[in-house]
Amino acid sequence: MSTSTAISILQCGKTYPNGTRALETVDLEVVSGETLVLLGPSGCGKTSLLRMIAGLESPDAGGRILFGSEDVTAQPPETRNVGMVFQSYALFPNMTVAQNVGYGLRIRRLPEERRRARVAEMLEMVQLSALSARRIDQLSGGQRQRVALARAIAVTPRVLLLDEPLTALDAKLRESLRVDIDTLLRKAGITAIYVTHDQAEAMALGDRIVVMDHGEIVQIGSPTQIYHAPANAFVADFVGSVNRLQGNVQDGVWRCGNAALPWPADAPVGGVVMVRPEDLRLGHEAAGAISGTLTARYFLGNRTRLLVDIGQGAPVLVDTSERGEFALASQVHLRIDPATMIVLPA
Amino acid sequence: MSTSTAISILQCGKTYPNGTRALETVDLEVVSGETLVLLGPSGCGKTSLLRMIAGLESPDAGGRILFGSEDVTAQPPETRNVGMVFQSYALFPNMTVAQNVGYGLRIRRLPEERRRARVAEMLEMVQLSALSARRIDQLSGGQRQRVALARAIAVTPRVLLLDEPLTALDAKLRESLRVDIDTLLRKAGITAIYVTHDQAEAMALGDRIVVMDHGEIVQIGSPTQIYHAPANAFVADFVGSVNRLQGNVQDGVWRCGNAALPWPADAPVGGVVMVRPEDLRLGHEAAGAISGTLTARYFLGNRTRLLVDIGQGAPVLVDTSERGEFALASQVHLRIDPATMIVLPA
Amino acid sequence: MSMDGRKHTLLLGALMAPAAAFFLAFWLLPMARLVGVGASGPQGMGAYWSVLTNQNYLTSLIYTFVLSALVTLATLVISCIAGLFLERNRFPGRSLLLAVLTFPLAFPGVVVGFLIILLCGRQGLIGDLTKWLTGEKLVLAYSLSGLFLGYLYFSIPRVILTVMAAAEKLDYALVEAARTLGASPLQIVRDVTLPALGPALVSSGAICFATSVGAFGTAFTLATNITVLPMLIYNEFTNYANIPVAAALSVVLGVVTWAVLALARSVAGNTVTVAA
Amino acid sequence: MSMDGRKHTLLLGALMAPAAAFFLAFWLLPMARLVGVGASGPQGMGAYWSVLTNQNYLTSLIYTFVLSALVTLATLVISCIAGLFLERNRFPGRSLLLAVLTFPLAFPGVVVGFLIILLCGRQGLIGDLTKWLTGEKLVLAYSLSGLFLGYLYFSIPRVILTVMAAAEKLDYALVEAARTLGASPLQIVRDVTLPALGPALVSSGAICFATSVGAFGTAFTLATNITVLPMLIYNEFTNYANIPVAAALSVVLGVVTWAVLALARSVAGNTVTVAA
Repeated sequence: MSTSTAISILQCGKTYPNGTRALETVDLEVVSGETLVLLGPSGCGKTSLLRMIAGLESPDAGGRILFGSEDVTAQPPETRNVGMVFQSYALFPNMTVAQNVGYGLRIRRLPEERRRARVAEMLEMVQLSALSARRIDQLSGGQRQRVALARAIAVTPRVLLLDEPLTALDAKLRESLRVDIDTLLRKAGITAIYVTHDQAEAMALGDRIVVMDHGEIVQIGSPTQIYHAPANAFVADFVGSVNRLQGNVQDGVWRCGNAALPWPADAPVGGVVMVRPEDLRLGHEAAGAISGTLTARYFLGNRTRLLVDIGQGAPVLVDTSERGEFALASQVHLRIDPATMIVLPA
Repeated sequence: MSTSTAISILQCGKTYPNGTRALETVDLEVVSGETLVLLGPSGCGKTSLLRMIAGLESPDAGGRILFGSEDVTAQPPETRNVGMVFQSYALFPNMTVAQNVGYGLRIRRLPEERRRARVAEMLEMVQLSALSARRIDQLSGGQRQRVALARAIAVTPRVLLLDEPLTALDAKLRESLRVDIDTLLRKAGITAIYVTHDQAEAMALGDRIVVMDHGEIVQIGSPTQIYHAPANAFVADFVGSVNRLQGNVQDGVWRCGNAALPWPADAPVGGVVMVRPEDLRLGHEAAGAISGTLTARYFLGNRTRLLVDIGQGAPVLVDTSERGEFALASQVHLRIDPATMIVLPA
Repeated sequence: MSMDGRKHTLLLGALMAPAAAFFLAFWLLPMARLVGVGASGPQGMGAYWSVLTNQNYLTSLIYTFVLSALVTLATLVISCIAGLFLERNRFPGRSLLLAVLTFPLAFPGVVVGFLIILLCGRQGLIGDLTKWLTGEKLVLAYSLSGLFLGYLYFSIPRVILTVMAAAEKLDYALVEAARTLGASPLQIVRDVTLPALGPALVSSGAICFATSVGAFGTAFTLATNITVLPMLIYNEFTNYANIPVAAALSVVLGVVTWAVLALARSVAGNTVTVAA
Repeated sequence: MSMDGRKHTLLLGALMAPAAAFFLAFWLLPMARLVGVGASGPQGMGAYWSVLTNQNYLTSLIYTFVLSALVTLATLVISCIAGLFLERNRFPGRSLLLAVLTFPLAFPGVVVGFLIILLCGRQGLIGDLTKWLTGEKLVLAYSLSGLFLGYLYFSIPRVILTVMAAAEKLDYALVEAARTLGASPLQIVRDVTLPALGPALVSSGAICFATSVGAFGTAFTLATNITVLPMLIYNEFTNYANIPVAAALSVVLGVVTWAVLALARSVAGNTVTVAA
């Protein structure tokens, strides 16, 4: 349907007039047709990077942005032909749903009839055909979000840019729209760059995830790479919960409590061992396990989160899907599958 | 510390002047010292019920509200001695943090010195001692939430009422404040009624949960009862995801695909079988399992959600913590532990 | 509001009711009497009729309303450009410029008239300048142009501030969205900025019109050769003691102004008369 | 705003710069000249001095400012009670009552003076009423009381509307929070309502003061035995051609009014002069 474009970001940094460094100098290649997620806490530079691609901000001198082989660095947003979805939706309150969706086509002086057809097609795509004559303030949050998406896609942009499009919605709606957006992007085959601070959103949507922190790119990888093999402690913490376990390495064996696991050959000397809460299994005997006392439990429906004190300061978090009583103050024995151990440089 | 009070709601309903029925006539007993959560979608009557207990709304004629053995139905909120935490926090913008927390004590003409001590104690409890002289607009959302909590508890209320206190905060903060509130309520031993539409919050915080829908109480029970033994399909759907499976019952055996499970003796005739996504296990062979085709997968970090088409219309949701490739269009075999089967009247 | 709260304030209202009724009577009585007086002359209701048929009165009515409409239009155009520019840009001296622009707000109409005489009266600055340039002295102060300038002088600051307040509330993401969709700066002004400023422009325009129609001090000080409506009312009342006509003229003025304000309020919402 | 956006509007600014400079010159020149004229009489700077020492001038200054301050105070109290009541309660006839209360907004000062004469002048309603009741005719119109009533007449509607707009924005949860903490209705007014209305009251009070100080039409129509400042300026200028003193008085009036508006703005934020 739409012609998707690869994007190259070359040596782009961003310093504001007051001296704030929003983005260190970075390089990034976006593959044609993929959904790339920029993930990080607020202030990490992800939005600056997105706005640079839109042309709403310009990179510091020396930075270049290519759409395919065309250098667009000097082009204003008006001529870049990007579609952008804003966190606040930024729908025009003085126009109807159909007028919003057709605005980019009107600016492009598309003949009335073709415009009408394209708007109808877009509204059908986001399942809002029935609401085309509505005013924006008559729509729910989720409907506004879909109108914003339709408006951005209607002009067949070279790249679709999404700036935290789901942040303003509540949890249940966010989850269902996440699936809708994913389906839509895959059907359209459009290159999309998606900014979010929500790791669940990033993992559900991204072909690749770019984790950012303090204006720098920390790791680029598939969702499973990011989650199971984080590049550093920041990434491990940011994408899900993680336990730091203190142990001793001797003769290629890592020991913590009664547990003894083979130390990976490629692990850094003095490396820190981390295990995710769902990778700790409850066992029945102390032999070969890390033992501790259950200090708190939270039933979360599909799992129960246990807090276990193993005498290492912060309690160890354990997620289990077992149904049990989990009596407080009882002894608990934790086993680790060696394959789930994450070892990071100290 | 505080004297906790039992609360009885007797035959209370609420009809607005325009005829809207916000709450059907209900009875409810709140045990002294427990945390009771009112859970339901917006418009289910949970907030009306809470505001009635606060005295901000009065029940229809015939309804009575008792605090312990004292009938407070006719008392205005000023004299009920309840603590209330509002969704918008409702902090006084013209007062500092300390003045907000001490407001109820000033109204009660507590001597300056005792007031100061109590405010200091409250601020320490919510870990905001350092910010006591701050203006409200200098606080983050999470800090405001804690000030609102301290202000409500400062007057040693007979019951603490919380109206969606975490809804305005983002996901990560919500999770950590949930734990803080839980700790606080347990330490204070105070009777608390907590209104929310978020099932995760309800399960993490509630000693008991009251599920409401369309102005009626649908089920009252512990978090595990609500989740594992929902009273009806609405509750099953509202607290977590659930699959409806179509099968046949013959000779006390329920069959669906190649799976055959014993039909519970107490199950209603023509009952609907439901299974939660995390209770479907992936198997390797078709014998004894429900087979289908994998149509989509979403990696969510601690689990992967699979959509499996078993030829029954809507795809079956499966949550697995296994790490695997999960190739799309591959054959998948699902097994059900009979203990996890939920059978509800059709 | 809760039922208890409503009960409470209604009680308060009941206690205040006698005071309120008394107050309201004195509020309404003079206005009712004004309408009555207009019909009490030798011609009866004829005073109202004469206001619309007598050449002098009609001319004054038309001059006043047309002049006020033109002032409103000019004020809106100038203030919109200046207000948008001032809101969008931060530069050294901006606060000073703003203070200077809004200084006329502190002057009553009499002083504004005085200022106009200093600017373009017989000994005015423009007179001196034009005499030096062309040999002819240009004297605008006592004509329609002088009044026009005077009205601009006190209208522009208010409207600039209103435009700035409205522009500050404009969601800048709307402008960015329009840009990414390909809109040019002029298209953005047409499709985003002006619609967003609409209510503020309608309401401040209505107030500008009402103020201009009612301006007395400026016109009186300038002693212009055009008799605007408030001057006419004053003259009929004080100099000719023609009270029925003065009342009829007042009623016409009041009705027209009220209609403009009400119309603006129905278009732009409740803020209109607040800012009046 | 993005860099590109800023670049764009700055360019627009540069193109407009000559027009803006020209405009600004004509904006500033008369005001500068006004200050100059005040010091140009036979006494030089003495005109300013005489304004503060001459018994007549000083009396007028004090009367004007004290009267305006009293009007402001009375307006705030009445409007606050009425505005809060009207915002909190919905009852049949409420819209009509609101329309009636705000009707004086459509009248210029001259007509308000006229209304006051109809109410409490020699042939006024109050005169008739008091004569019937006590045998003595009470005539307030031409005294300080008449002016006071006239100023109230046009101040109250504006402030009521401002109070209502502010009260509408008050988060009602604040009132409910105070109630659950045990606060009585009066304590809620003191601790929640008044602080929330504060900025609106300060700003509309300042505007009320400025309008009262500058009111000319009402005072002139009433031809009161007290000469308020704008009348004094008019008389000095037109009748005695005492131009330096008229200028000096204008400057004093402008500076005081400007200071009050600026003070209110610094307390209540930028809305003050917008609503002026």
